[in-house]
Order: sequence, then structure tokens, then C-alpha cells
Amino acid sequence: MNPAEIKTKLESEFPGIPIQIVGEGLLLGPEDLVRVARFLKESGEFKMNYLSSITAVDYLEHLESVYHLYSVDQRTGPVVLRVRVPRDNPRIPSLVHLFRSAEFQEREAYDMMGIRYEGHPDLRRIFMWEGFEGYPLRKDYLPENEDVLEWDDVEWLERHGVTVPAEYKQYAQDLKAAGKEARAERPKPGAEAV
Amino acid sequence: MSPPVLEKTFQASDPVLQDTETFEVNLGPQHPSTHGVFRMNVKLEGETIVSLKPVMGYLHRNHEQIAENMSYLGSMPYTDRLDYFNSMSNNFGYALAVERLAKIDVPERAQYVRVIMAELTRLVNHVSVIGFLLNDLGAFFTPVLYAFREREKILDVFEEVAGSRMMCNYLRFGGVKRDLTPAVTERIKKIVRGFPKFLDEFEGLLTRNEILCIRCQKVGVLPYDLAVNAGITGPMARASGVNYDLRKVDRYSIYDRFKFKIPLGKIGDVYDRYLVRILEMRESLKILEQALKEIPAGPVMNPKFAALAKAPRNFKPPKGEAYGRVEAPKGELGFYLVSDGTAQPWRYHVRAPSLINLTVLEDLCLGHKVADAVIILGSIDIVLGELDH
Amino acid sequence: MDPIFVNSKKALLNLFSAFLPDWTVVLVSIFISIGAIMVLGPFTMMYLTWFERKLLGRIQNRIGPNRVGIFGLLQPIADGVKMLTKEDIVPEGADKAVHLLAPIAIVIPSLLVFSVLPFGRNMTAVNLNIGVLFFLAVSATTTLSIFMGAWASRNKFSLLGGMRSVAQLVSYEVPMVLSVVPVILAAGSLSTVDLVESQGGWNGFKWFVFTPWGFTAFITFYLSGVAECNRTPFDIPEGESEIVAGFHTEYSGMKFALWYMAEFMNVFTVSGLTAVLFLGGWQGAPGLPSWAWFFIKTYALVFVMMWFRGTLPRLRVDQLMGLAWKFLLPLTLVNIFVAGLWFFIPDLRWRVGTAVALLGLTFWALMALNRTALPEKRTYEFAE
Amino acid sequence: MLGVLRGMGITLKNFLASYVLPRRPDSLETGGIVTVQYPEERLPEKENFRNFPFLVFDGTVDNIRCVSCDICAKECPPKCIYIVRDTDSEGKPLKRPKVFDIDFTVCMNCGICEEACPFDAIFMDHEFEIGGPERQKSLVYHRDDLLKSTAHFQKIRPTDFAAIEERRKKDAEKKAAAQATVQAAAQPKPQTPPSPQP
Repeated sequence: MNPAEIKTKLESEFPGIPIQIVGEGLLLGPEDLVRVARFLKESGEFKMNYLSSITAVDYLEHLESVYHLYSVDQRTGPVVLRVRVPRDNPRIPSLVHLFRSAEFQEREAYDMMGIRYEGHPDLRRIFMWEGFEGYPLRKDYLPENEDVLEWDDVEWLERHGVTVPAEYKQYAQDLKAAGKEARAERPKPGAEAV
Repeated sequence: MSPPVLEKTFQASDPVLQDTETFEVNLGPQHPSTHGVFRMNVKLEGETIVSLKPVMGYLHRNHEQIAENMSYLGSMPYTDRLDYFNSMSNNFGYALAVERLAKIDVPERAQYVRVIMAELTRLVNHVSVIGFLLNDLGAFFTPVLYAFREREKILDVFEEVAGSRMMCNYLRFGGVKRDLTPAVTERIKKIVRGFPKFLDEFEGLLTRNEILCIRCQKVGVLPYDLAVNAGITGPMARASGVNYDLRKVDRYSIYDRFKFKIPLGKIGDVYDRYLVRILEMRESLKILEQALKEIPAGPVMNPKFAALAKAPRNFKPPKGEAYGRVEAPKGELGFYLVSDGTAQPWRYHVRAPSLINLTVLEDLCLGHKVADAVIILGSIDIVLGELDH
Repeated sequence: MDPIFVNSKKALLNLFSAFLPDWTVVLVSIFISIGAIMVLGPFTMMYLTWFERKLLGRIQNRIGPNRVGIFGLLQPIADGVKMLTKEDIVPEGADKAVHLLAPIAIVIPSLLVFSVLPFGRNMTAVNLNIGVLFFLAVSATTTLSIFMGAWASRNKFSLLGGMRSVAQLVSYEVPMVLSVVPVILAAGSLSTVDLVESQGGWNGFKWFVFTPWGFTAFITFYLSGVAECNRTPFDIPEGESEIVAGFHTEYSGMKFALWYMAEFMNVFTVSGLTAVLFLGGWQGAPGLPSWAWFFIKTYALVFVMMWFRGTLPRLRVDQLMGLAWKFLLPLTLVNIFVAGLWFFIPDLRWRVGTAVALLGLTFWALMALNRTALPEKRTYEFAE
Repeated sequence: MLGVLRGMGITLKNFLASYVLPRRPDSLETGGIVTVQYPEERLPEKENFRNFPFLVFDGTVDNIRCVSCDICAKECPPKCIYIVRDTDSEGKPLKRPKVFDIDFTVCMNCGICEEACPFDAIFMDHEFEIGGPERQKSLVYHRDDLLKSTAHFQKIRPTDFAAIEERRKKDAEKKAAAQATVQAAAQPKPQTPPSPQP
């Protein structure tokens, strides 16, 4: 089933719904996601009862969550759904209550990209530790510079009885005062979005 | 189909549990049967599990970001390290996704070689996982060493072909790295011929063993609806009766040419997961026999892309996205790639079967004993390299 | 050959009696016996570890230890040195005194029970008239030591292991004691020496294992014994895949070695007692000395225990309890009744027939009653 | 009961077979001991086995094939190769490396350097016993540690060696032919001394 057909079906089911075809997928608004997914899952025609993959992509001007839906009974698919949200306030309704398979994958996308899946029963970081700052797979993420002693490192070393030279300590304190952005300079990714 | 219940815990008012105190145990991260650094935060009533929270990420190495800063070929050896038991399947999935992205054809012989390697990998994975399951059950290393005895033979073939026993790094976009020599083909044929004998011995040791049966039957039952809804794939789903095998559904590569069947369990407990794996190995052997018989001569690399290996940085797939998935031994292994037209993928995502199959761990373990939690985890078949990518 | 040990002890005592007063000779005699046991116990343990590793290796298509000494025979000594020189770690929150006492306390009963084992003709250290009872009572105290160790470690895995261990040992004590009863009925004595002597003659066919009730009691006693030693398939207190190492999770160095010593000495003594009770002890064909027969039978039973370990997965805690209470206990009770009937019915054919019929019926009935716990047959579909 | 007994029969069979059957680790038959007594015994080396990379020289150590083009360093997935180009006394860059370091603690034996090298200068070795008493310095191999002769390469991987030599010969002939035509077309000039083997 090609995206255009699905689009017309969905439009006849939900009149006035904004749907765009992007690549192989259908671009939806975040508010329509749950009802479209429910329709795709429960309608006798689609029976898209298997949510294979959820992931998020950082396109610099917005974040996109991509869903790959398949049907186990009819062996059709995929239906690709996309939802775009702004980078500064990424909120997408969660699909956990429709598909359990979303549980860990939404946590993963939240952990890596910082998209908040609203309604997820247990939206915590899954791979990174609690208290980790930033979202590692966003293109503007600045990884920690391993060669520089940061304030946390200084504290750790002192707790373990290592005397840190004053200049390093001063530098670490300055870094802390300057904030996260000062830690490492990396060129912004020059590539364009798809 | 009603939405599955997420928070299925025992009520405090449950008469059985009154006047007792729950007891919290961390199984892991260093524990003999968590198959790596994985932690289960378990609450116990006596020995009965009332809550179980998986905690992961101890082996997280940001595989996806490494791949996004790497040429497409440069990620190939990293995929070996995802599920380090089945590097060939991982290579296969990744190669399939990139080939879909860049629209590369694969020559006939290479397709056969890929299928042979993928099925050998399936044998390797399934025998070892059954061995480990039995280790979790308390059999003192005998099944696992019998399994490893056979696995060695296959790993020797991988070494002969790909250069390395586990980190194969064998598939290339548009083919495979090296052709099979006649000696190796002969060796694989011998292994395939000898394998059923080993399987019979293995089954004689295990399948009708009463202790194994009573330990595994009716433990960790995964119902059909939950299996589909939670996106469970691979032998685990098929043990619950979900007839969904990508080799049949997607018919990727050349799987449509082979005659084989998909064994399906009815109950979906640990025993079904164990036996479905055994039966799947027997089906894999059928595929291998057919593939080895029909394998044609010819090149193993698409000549247009043969030069690519010499300069991976010049490989720039067109803008677009692709989702390639294969039936890895653990389940559906998917690679989602977004290309921006440069030599590095813009987005590289792994749909790891180990991770998603673990979603239902708590549902399976509730109400069972600690000893059962261990074998349920063993029967889910996780590899932490893939789970934590 | 047969009385070589007895004679050498006698010679030694004669030597001493030449210049020592009589009461010291008694003391010397006791010390010689104690010394023999003190050497035999740890030595048995050391070589049982070697034996087990070698045997499991062979079962698993491996060679087993073969680097230290010829056939790896010095491996236990190397292990001993390693264990002695290892750091002894005591957890911070542990009850240090009990943590130290527990492994010591477990070795004592394991050594004590050696004293009533008849190693050969006239080779019992103490011919106690309640030998069997002594054996069972003393070996039952290991429960306490195990729980001491588990509790003192202040580790949740240890605690789980300790609780499992108490439940298991207490449960299996019952069928173990009950399966000894028919043998005592037959021999009319509780002394291990009398038990062996009552099985003499007919070149082995008077061993109790060759009667229906004896055979049943042999199986139940041996299984309970395996469970008492915490061996596979009843090794849930250790359960290395579930609760790390159970009660000895927090032990290292020599204390850990003591736990192992106790376990292996228990393996030996339980096998020895099984041989004494059912396989005629040191009775055997005249070609070999009596103590050789005893060791052959004992090591055969030890072999079976290790063979179990190389083959079987372990049971779950509730299934283990189920086996003890729902299967072994009724079976042993019926077995006592059958043994009583056996001596009541004079005709051989009748008594064999009745015994076999009764035991078979009980077995079948117990299987039928426990059928929910038994495995079921599965069929599989093959989809295209 | 029967299942347990059957399982025990199988383990007993294996136990007895370990005494009866010969030890044959490399055989495809089942049964018998499969242990290889490692330091004394070894399995036959597979020709395609790859481990850590080494640099090839032709004939003498001065004649390194590597031209320090930096391709392998760029393609190396874990970035474990570090190359500095050699210069002559006047500071003119030469076609050979001055520093060629591989950090074997980082190297993951993938073999992509070998595939990427256009000059057949780096290959994967069979040597795997490189353990040392410390973790850092002894595992960073420098240029001179990495150099091995073509004879070594021929010894460990005869098939690949033959194929590569043939290709190199053909390439050289082609190059010579091309050079000859160029030279024939242009006026012959005084030859500069040939640089080390490309």
C-alpha cells in the first residue's frame, strides 16, 4: 500500500486532518498521532497491530519522531508515520497505551533526543544515568572533553585523597562558572536536512 | 483486544501477603545469570516476585553516535559488536539497509553466501542460548559445553572465511568480502550433515528431561496478544504462536527460494521458547542444505561497488531514508538510516530485538520465583551489547 | 591384606603398651583413630574436588585439571595453598564472630560422623550402639551452621540461600530418617557394625538393596542424602545461577574452603552410609579386602552424585519441597509398612509379590496425585 | 524418570568416549575430547585469520611500501593509526612515514586499513600473543615494530600474496607502458633518481 492511498483513506476517515507525504511516510501533527495510530491498529482494513520501530531524528530546525507500523495478521507494511515538533519544546503524545513496544523505544528516544512522550507511564532515561545533562544524539550536543579536568572530576579526586594543583582547580572552577557551552568548541554540523 | 495492563502488581490487601515485608534485591549488575552487566531491581515476598524493574545502560557506548560520525563502511565492524554472538546477522541487517538506501544490487552468489552465513549464525546463536538457559537452570556447564563444541566448528568456518571468529565484518555493500573456497563449502556441508546428530544428542539430554520440563513448563507464559502488542519478535514471539518470521514476511535477500517452515508454539512459556529454537535449528539446516546445493558460481561483489571498499569515504548514498530489517536469531533487527548525501549517515538507528523483547520481562516474571526470573531472562535471549547499544 | 590397618594399629599399641601404663594405651588408641579420621577427612575432600573436576571434565569432553603434577594430582594442594594465601574478606555489616564461627562449626559434624562409619572389618572408630542415629542427628546440625553463615553475612543472597537451605534440609531429614527404619527393622540394631554384619553371606545377595523395600529405601535415602549434601539437582541453597552462591556468597579464602570441605566430606559420608545401609558396607566377594569393598561402593555412589551434577539442572524451591513432602514422605511411610509385611509373610513368593504390588501401587498413586506437577507433552505447528 | 535416565546415559556415553576415542580438537566428528592444550599445541592457522596490522617492506627495511598517504588513518573506525610524513633534510616531504603508530589497545582488528590501502602496504598479521605486563606503552606499536618483510606476508598468507603480487606486477607493467608512451611522446629528459617504491 503506498503512502498516497493511505493518505486518502485517512483523510476520508478524519476529515480535515492535515497530512503530508514526506518520503515514504506520512507527516502528521502531534495532536493527530494517537487517533491515527489507533485507527490504523483497530480498523479491519489496516490492522497495523505491530509497532516495529520508534526513533527520533534531529533535523536541526525540528525534531522528528518516526514510527514504523506493520501488520502481523496481514503481513503488510510498513506504514511510516512522522511527527515533527520544535526543538525547544518537543512534546509528542505517547503510544504506550496502544503499543507496549513503544515503552522502551520512547524512553530511548527521550534519552537520546529529549522528546517528551506525554502519557508515558515511566519516562526516565534508559541508557544514560540519572542526572545526565543533555541529549547525546542531538546534533548540537557537545560531548565532554576528556582531556580537561572539570569541577566534578576535581571533587572526585579530592574525595579520594588526590591533591589537585591549584591552576587546574582554578580552571575547573572557571569552566563551571562559564557554563556548559564553554567546555568544548565544535563546529556546527554543516549538513542540511533531508 | 483490550490494552494490556502495565502496572500489574500484587495488592497489599492480598491475604497471602499480609503481615510480611517485601524484600528488595538487585539481581545484577554483577550476577552470574544476567548475561552481562544488566540489573533487575526485584521486590520479593519470600521468594515470589512482586515487582521487577530492568535497569540497563551499563554497556551503553552510544553506538548510534559513533556511526553518525563514521563512514558507512566504518560502521560495519561496529555492528559486529552489537550482538556479538551473531555478527553475520548484524552485518546482514546493516548491509541490507544501506543497499536499500543506495539501491545496490547484490550478485547471486553473494546472496547465497549471505544466507548460508546468516543461517550458520542462527545455529550458533540458538545452540549457545540453549546452553546458557540450561546453565541458568543449574545444569553444571554440560549442555553449554556440548553446545560450544558444535559452535566451535562453525566459528572455525567463520574464521576461515571472514578472518575472525566472532567479529566477522564480512558483508560489504553489494556483496561479501571474500568468496567461499571449495574447501570451505565442503566443510560447511560436512557440518550441516553432522549437525542433526548433535541435535538429537542434545535433545536426548534435554527435551524429555523431567526436571527441565517441570522447571520450564507454565513458567513465564507470554500470551499471543501481548506478544504482538509489545512488538516481541523472533523465536520468543513464535513460541507464543505469532506466525511472523521476516524470512517469510519480507522475503528479503533470496529466502523466497527455499522451502522451510516456521515452528510455532502454543503456550508461550519457557519450554516452548526452548523447543521452538531447537525446531528452528532443524529448519535452518534445511535452508542450508538447499543453499549449499544450489549455490551458483560467479562474483561475490557487485563490480560497480567493488572499488568502494578501497575508498569508503567516497561512498555517498543519495539523500533519503531506509529501514532495513532482517530476522536475526534474536528477533527483528532493524536499521533505520537517514542519509543527507554525505559520506556519513545523518541518522543511524538500531532497532535492537534484545531491547524490545525485554519490554515484557516484568509481566512474565510477576508471581514467579527468583529462580524463574533467571530462566525467563535466559529464555528471552538478550545480549547486552545489543541491548545497550 | 584385609586386616592390614587393624593389625598395624594393634602393632602400634603393642609397642606402646610395652613401656606405657594401660590407661595411656587407651588414650593412644583413641588418638590413633582420631588421627586417622583427621587425615582421611580433609584428604578425601581434597581428592574429591580433583575427582569431581576430572569427571565433569570428561563428561563435558574436556580433560580436566592436568597441569599440576601427573594427571593434575597435585591440583588440590595447589588449590589449598591458593585458598590459604587469599585475602579473607569480611563484609562491613557482617556479624563478625558468627561469620567466623559458621564455617568452623560446619566442619565439626562432618568430621564427627566419620567416627561411626565402618570402613572395613573391625575398622570402625567408635562402635556406637546407636551409630545410625548418631550419624543422622549429627549431620542434621549442619543446617544450623549454614544458617549461621547465611545470617551473619548480611547479604540478601546469603539470606535467601540460608532460608532455602533450612527449608530443604529440614524437609529432607524426614524421608531420610524414615527410609532408614526398614533397614533397622531388618537388622534389629542401630549400630552400623551390626547393620553391615547382618547383610553378610550369599555373596552379596543378602544386601538390603535386593529386596523391594530395600531398593525403595535405597533410592529415597540416596536422593534425600543428595539433598542433604546440597548437591545437584537439589543444590538450591547455593544456586549459583540464581542467588550467586547462596549462603557462602560472602566467604573467601580458607573460610570458603571450609564450606567446600564440609560439603565434600558430607558427600563422602552420605555415600558411605548408603553403602553401609543398603549395599552391605564392607561385605563383598572374598578376593578383595573388606575396606576396599567399602571404598569401591562408596566411590561408586560418589561417582553417581557427580554424574548427577554433570547432567541435571536443578529443581525450583517449591518443586523441591513438593518432592520431599508429597512424594518421598508417603513413599517411605508405605515402605515401612511393606517392610513390616515382609517379615510377617513367611512365603517368599507371596512376600515379594505383595511388596512389589504395594510399592508399585503407591508409586502409581503418587504419580497420579502429583500429575499437575509432572511434565506435559507438547505439539508444535509448522506454519509456512 | 525416563528422560532423566536418558540424559544420564548420554553424559555417560560422552564420559566413556573421552577415554575410548582419540583426542581430536580439529575434527568435525562428535565425541572424544576437544581440548587443545594451548601453549604446547595449536590449531592450524587459518590463512585468512586477521589480527593486528603490520607494515610491509620490500627487501630491506628502508624500502617501505607505505607512502604515508593517511588513508588508513582516516578510514580506521576506532582511529588508532597515527602517521607523520617523513621529510628530507631540506624539509621536503618524502613518500614514507616518519612516525607510524598503531595503538593496539584501541585497534579492533577489523581489517579496514588493509582494504583501504591503495599501495598494499598494510596487512593483517597472524600474531596474537602480544600481551605485556602493562596496559599502555607496550601496546602502542611504532613504525619499526610494525615493519615486516614481504616474505613474512608470503609465509602467512600465500594465496593473498600471490594475487596481490600478480596485480602489482600488472599495474607496474601498465605503468611502465604508460610511462614509456609518455616518454616516447615527450622528449627524453634526464631522469630523476626513483623515489622509494610507491
